[in-house]
Amino acid sequence: MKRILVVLLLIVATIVAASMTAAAGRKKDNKPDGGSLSYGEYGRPATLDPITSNEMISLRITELIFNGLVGINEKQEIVPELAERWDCSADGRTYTFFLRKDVTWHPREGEEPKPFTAEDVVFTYKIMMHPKTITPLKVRYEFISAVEKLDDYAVKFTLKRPILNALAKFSFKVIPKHGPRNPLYLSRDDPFVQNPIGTGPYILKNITAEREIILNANDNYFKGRPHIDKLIAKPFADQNIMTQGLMFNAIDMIVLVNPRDLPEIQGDKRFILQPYNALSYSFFGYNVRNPLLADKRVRKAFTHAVNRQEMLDSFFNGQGTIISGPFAPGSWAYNLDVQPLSFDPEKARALLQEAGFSRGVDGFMQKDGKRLAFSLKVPIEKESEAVKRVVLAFKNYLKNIGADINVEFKEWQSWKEDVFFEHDFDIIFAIWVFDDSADISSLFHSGEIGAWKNNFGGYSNPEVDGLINESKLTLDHEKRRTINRKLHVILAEENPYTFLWTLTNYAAYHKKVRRVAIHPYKFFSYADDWFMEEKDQK
Amino acid sequence: MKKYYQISGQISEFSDLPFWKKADVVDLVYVGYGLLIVALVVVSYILGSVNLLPRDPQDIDLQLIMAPPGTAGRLLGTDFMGRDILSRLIVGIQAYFLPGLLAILIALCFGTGFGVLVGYRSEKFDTGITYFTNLVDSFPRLVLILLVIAAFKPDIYYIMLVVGLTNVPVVASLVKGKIQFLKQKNFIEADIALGLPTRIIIFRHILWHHCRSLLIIQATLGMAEAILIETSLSYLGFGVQEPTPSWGNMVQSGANYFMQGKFWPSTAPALAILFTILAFHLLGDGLNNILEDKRST
Amino acid sequence: MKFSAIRPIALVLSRELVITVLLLLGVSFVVFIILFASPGDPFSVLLEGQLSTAEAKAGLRDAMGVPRSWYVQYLAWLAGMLSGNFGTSIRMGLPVLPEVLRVGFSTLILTIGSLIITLLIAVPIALYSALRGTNKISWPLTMSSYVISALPVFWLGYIVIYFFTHKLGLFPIAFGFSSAGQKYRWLYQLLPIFVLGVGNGTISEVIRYLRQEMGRVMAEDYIRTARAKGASVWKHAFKEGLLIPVTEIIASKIPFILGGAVIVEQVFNWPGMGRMAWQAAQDRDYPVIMGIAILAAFFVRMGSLFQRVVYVALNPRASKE
Amino acid sequence: MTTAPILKIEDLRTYFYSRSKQAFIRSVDGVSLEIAKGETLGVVGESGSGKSVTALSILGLISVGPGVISGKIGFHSDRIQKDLLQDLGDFVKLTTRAGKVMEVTKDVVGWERNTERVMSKVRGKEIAMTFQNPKSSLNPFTSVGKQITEAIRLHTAMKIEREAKERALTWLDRVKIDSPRLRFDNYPYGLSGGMCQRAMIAVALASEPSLLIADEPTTGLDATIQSKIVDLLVELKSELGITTMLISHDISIISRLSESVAVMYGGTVFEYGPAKHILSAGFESKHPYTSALLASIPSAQNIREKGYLPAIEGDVLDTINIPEGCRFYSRCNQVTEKIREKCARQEPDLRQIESGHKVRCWLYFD
Repeated sequence: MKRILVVLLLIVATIVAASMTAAAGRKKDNKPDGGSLSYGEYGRPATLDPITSNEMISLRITELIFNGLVGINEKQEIVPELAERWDCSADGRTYTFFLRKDVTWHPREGEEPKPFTAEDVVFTYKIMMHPKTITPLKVRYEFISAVEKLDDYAVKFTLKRPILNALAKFSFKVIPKHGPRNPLYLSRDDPFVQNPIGTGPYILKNITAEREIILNANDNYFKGRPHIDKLIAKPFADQNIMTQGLMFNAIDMIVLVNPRDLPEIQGDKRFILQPYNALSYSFFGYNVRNPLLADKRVRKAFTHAVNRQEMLDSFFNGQGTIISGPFAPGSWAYNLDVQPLSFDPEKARALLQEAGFSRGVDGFMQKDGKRLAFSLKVPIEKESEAVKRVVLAFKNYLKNIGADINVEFKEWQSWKEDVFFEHDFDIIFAIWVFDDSADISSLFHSGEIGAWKNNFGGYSNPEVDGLINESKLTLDHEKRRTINRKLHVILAEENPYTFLWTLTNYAAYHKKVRRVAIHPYKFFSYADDWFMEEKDQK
Repeated sequence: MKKYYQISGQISEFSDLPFWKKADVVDLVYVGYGLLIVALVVVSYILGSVNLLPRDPQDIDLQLIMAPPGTAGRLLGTDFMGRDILSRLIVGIQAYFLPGLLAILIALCFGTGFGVLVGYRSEKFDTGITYFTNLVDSFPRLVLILLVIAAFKPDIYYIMLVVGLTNVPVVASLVKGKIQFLKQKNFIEADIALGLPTRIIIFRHILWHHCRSLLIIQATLGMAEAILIETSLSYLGFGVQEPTPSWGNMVQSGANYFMQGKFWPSTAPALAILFTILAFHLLGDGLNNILEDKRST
Repeated sequence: MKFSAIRPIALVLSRELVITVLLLLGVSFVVFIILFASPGDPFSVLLEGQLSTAEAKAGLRDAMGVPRSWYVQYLAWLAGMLSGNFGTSIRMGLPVLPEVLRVGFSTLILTIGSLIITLLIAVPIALYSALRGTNKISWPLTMSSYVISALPVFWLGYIVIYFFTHKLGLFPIAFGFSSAGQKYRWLYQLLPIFVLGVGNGTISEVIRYLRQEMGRVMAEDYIRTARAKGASVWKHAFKEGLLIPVTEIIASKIPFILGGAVIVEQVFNWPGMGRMAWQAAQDRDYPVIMGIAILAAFFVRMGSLFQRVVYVALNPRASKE
Repeated sequence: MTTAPILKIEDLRTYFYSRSKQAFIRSVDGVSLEIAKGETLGVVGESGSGKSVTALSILGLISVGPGVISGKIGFHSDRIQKDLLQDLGDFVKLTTRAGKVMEVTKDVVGWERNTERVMSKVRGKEIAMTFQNPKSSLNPFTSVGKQITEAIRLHTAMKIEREAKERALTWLDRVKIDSPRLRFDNYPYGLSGGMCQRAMIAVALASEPSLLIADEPTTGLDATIQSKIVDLLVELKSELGITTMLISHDISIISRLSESVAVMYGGTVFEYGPAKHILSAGFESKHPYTSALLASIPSAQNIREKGYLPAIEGDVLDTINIPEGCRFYSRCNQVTEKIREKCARQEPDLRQIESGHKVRCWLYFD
């Protein structure tokens, strides 16, 4: 399922400044090394470097090859990575990172491994912000005003203005100065993007003619050599076939199992299904430019009309949670006091009548001659069963309350033009993906209305605007939290979207792979701790 | 063992048997089968349009998703939305009916047109048309269609437009070949010598007498190809779009469950496709043999 | 072969090559027009995941040195291509030519392979029923070949895979090429070829055509002469009755089969042109699409070139026409 | 000069079947002929009288059913003596009504196989044949020379390419094709009709057969070429003394070449005998049809006597409806009251009216 990816602030609850350095070499956990793990991906990554890449598959690979200054552990805490410690000025405008001295870059064949230094950090930042570099990251780092190298192993970042949890943002992946051919900016025709070197646990060996990406363990990884010798990413063009691949030992792991295949894999003792939070939510977004949809009662009626639990159960084996607001549940910003609107067709009809609609001759609601009919635009994809199911069910639910939905499938690009540029649609079904969301300013702030902006529905509400601005300014975590809870309440009532659910993603892997921990969307963050018993390594 | 017999001693000059008597049984069977299927198609088309169906093909039932055949009165079971496959199968033909005809029409009209121009008045039009046909020929069908769909919208009519166009060269070259053959045998010269008006020569003699069977075959093939192409596109997600049922997107959505051993949702439409295409092929063969008086020894 | 035979062939070759060049130009132009007419552009793909404002795109264009007006863009591309530079993929950043050649090669294997399969199935049936007419051997054969060629190709693929995995427990047949180091690798590579060869929906046509041609030739006077002088009918009918029609089929079916390859490559995970084209068409990655279109067209032209040459080589009259 | 006949056809029937009329086309309906060694038999008759079909039947080249259904074709060369239609009976069942074949059941495939077996030693090697419209009868895809060489290598002792080629060249030379070495590599499309005819004759003779069947060797060629071809045939005849069955509708050619003549009409032989008897205008006793035929030849004598060219009235007999009586009855202008009954009712058979001269007509016997 294609996702609209909005990369937003990464905010975490607690910060652990304690540095825990492990010497390079073997890990101390006396787990066996060896074995190789091949995992299936649906599709091919475009680029393999952390800067130009902008889709999930590359993201996962870069996670294996590169490191950031800081990292996030399984408990969502910030932990040292390339930087062993740091300090932050009192006014919160300068951050100084003291780098590890035992980190080396992956060697290019025939070369000696080069040491990782402050140079590289500065270089990475510069190249990332260069106007000619095309990267989704740029917007995230505009808050930084300057970076300077203090000495070989210390860098100082100066911020334009103090912002909350800036530290988390320094988890961006660092690339070597001697990496890209062009030292000024990084474009996709630079060989580096297809053949990158980093500091991470795995070294990109090669990409085969079949476009399998082969990664070898990095023997002098500074956190200790990863246990599994070899990772192979196999691209698939057909998800059914990919699942067969798992079932018949062509691959050992699928990073994202198609809900339809869950039962089959569940039934098989050889495999483990591991859930992980998708950090995304699905929704129906309304175009309030349409006078009929401008009426919040209509939107609310629609939300009442859809039986989200039924859909969740019958399409996704109930693997997910229904949401009531724009935040990922489980994130600190999510307001658990707000209950999702109930499934209640009666109430829905009542709301419509209240809004002045009455049943017309054709059985559909109408108000002074205007039928309650909308176009629901959906992008076409090859593997789109889930999408089809949801929109078809939606159409069905709304038929019951007398709204006529005309489902219109459009090719991906023209869909994007219609939605984000022409704004020529009434309703869309889409999914927002966050790295971990809380900032919804770009989604509902009236300032974000316009061509190629995220508030495609044109929703504007002074109260919401006010709250968003307020939360932007504040530095106090608690205050922001309360603001967000307020926002949640309002939006749940206003229904600019019909919030559906966030799904639980499942990774499926052969049970020979042990101690698998998965990061929500970077996935491989902890892959260096995975291992296989000798007997399974074959 | 072949049997030849003559009933009466005297045979009158004009006692010509109607074609169904003189045609070979096999051909009659072919044509019969073909017509039967075509009739079925037409019937289901009518049934669909006056919607006289076992069930509403759009009627979703989330409690009956992927129900096996026979469950709760669903003769062929239900699909991934719990919709009745039989009804969708019946309505599904509509997806091809007119679009397919469009494709055929385009192919035949332009094809014969160009063919006649090149074959009959070659010196003038040859290069131009040959270039065009070669150009069209040079595209792999599916890739071209993908491009067009991406450019405009995934509408069956666009697809069939392309299919029709891509078949123009085939028909053209066939007609051209036929005409050149006739020229070799000096038929056309004879006609001209007889002072027949050109339109008679072209339409009656060339097209009707010598090209009809070939055109019929092309027409039937065109329909068959239309169905197969749409099916392939459905697999890529670009075929006829939900909720409109087409055999193609039914096979596709059903095939998702094929590997899990749930065959029916894809098998039913696949068989429908199979029998229909077979019908068109055989219809073509049979008619060809009968019209051309092949086999008759 | 005698000089007298070589000269006409040389003539045809040169002529066809000129035509090919013209056609490739035409193809590239048409493709480009279609691409230009289509909404969205490659840059919005690059800008996925960020606010891809119109300005940002414009900036991108300039950054990547892509001219604004379409014809300048086309001419630039053309100039590049003529100097052997097909540009670099906008999405992957890889140079197009090697990429396209790589996938082109694997697709070529698939295409030629399946053509051979098709012929292996069709030719004997056609010849047999051409000589013996419809009888209890030729009829079932013809029917069954009609039946399989009427199946949707991807569904056929699924059946084959299902059969080989669940029933025979041979996996991963679904990997075409990427079954490196697997047991039965050749089998994994043979299957997609087989499936495409059977399921490309052309067998029935091939049979019909060959049968008609053979039948026609068998009725020719010179075949009667051959029989009268006790020479082998085959020897005399071979050229016109089999060789020429077969080459014609090869030439005319390549576009079809290339099309079918798009599907089979997806099902069998075959790293070929079809898949790349499909992806590129969605990304509007025009250098790639152009490259593929050109290459595909080139294959097609080579097919017909081959046919022409064979025809001329066999048929002295042709060179005079 | 009458020795054992090299070819003896007895009561040959070759039928075709019209699906649309559901009736038999009795193209050859009881033909009996003999060809003596060394002589040339001229078979004459209007088109559709079954001349060519007879020839094709001899070589077993009838491929559409039912084809040959009864008869004997005894072939006696120095090398082979056999019935070319041996065990035809095993493959064919005939049902007759009033002496008319009304139903044929034939194992076509089996018979074809049988023929191939029987004829394998005969075709080309023993009996060679040239066809009408030579242009299309030569393989357009191989050079003339090759086609001759092939025949030589198939049927003569010369198996080596080079020798055979030399021989082929001499043959080309013999059939009066100028500059053989150049022509050798020519393809039929490059040659004129006459050339092709010569080439084909070369192909036929190259295999040194004991019987040559020349089917309408001159039709479709313009007059001058015709005479040239005839000259060639005459010359070859004197050189090789090869037995020939010459089929033509052109009496002048027949009269120039043949010792004996068979006049065919409506699928049967009407008159058979020495050429000098039958074809000399002065000679009295002969079949009305023959005389009519002769009368219709544009010759000075005819014009002088009659002052006009009498044509034969009526149409050529359609071989679907064979009348009970004499096939020529409807067109005959010599029917006398005495025999009219017979002519209408009963078909006469081919009777000897004097040594070596047979006629099928009631006029000459009662």
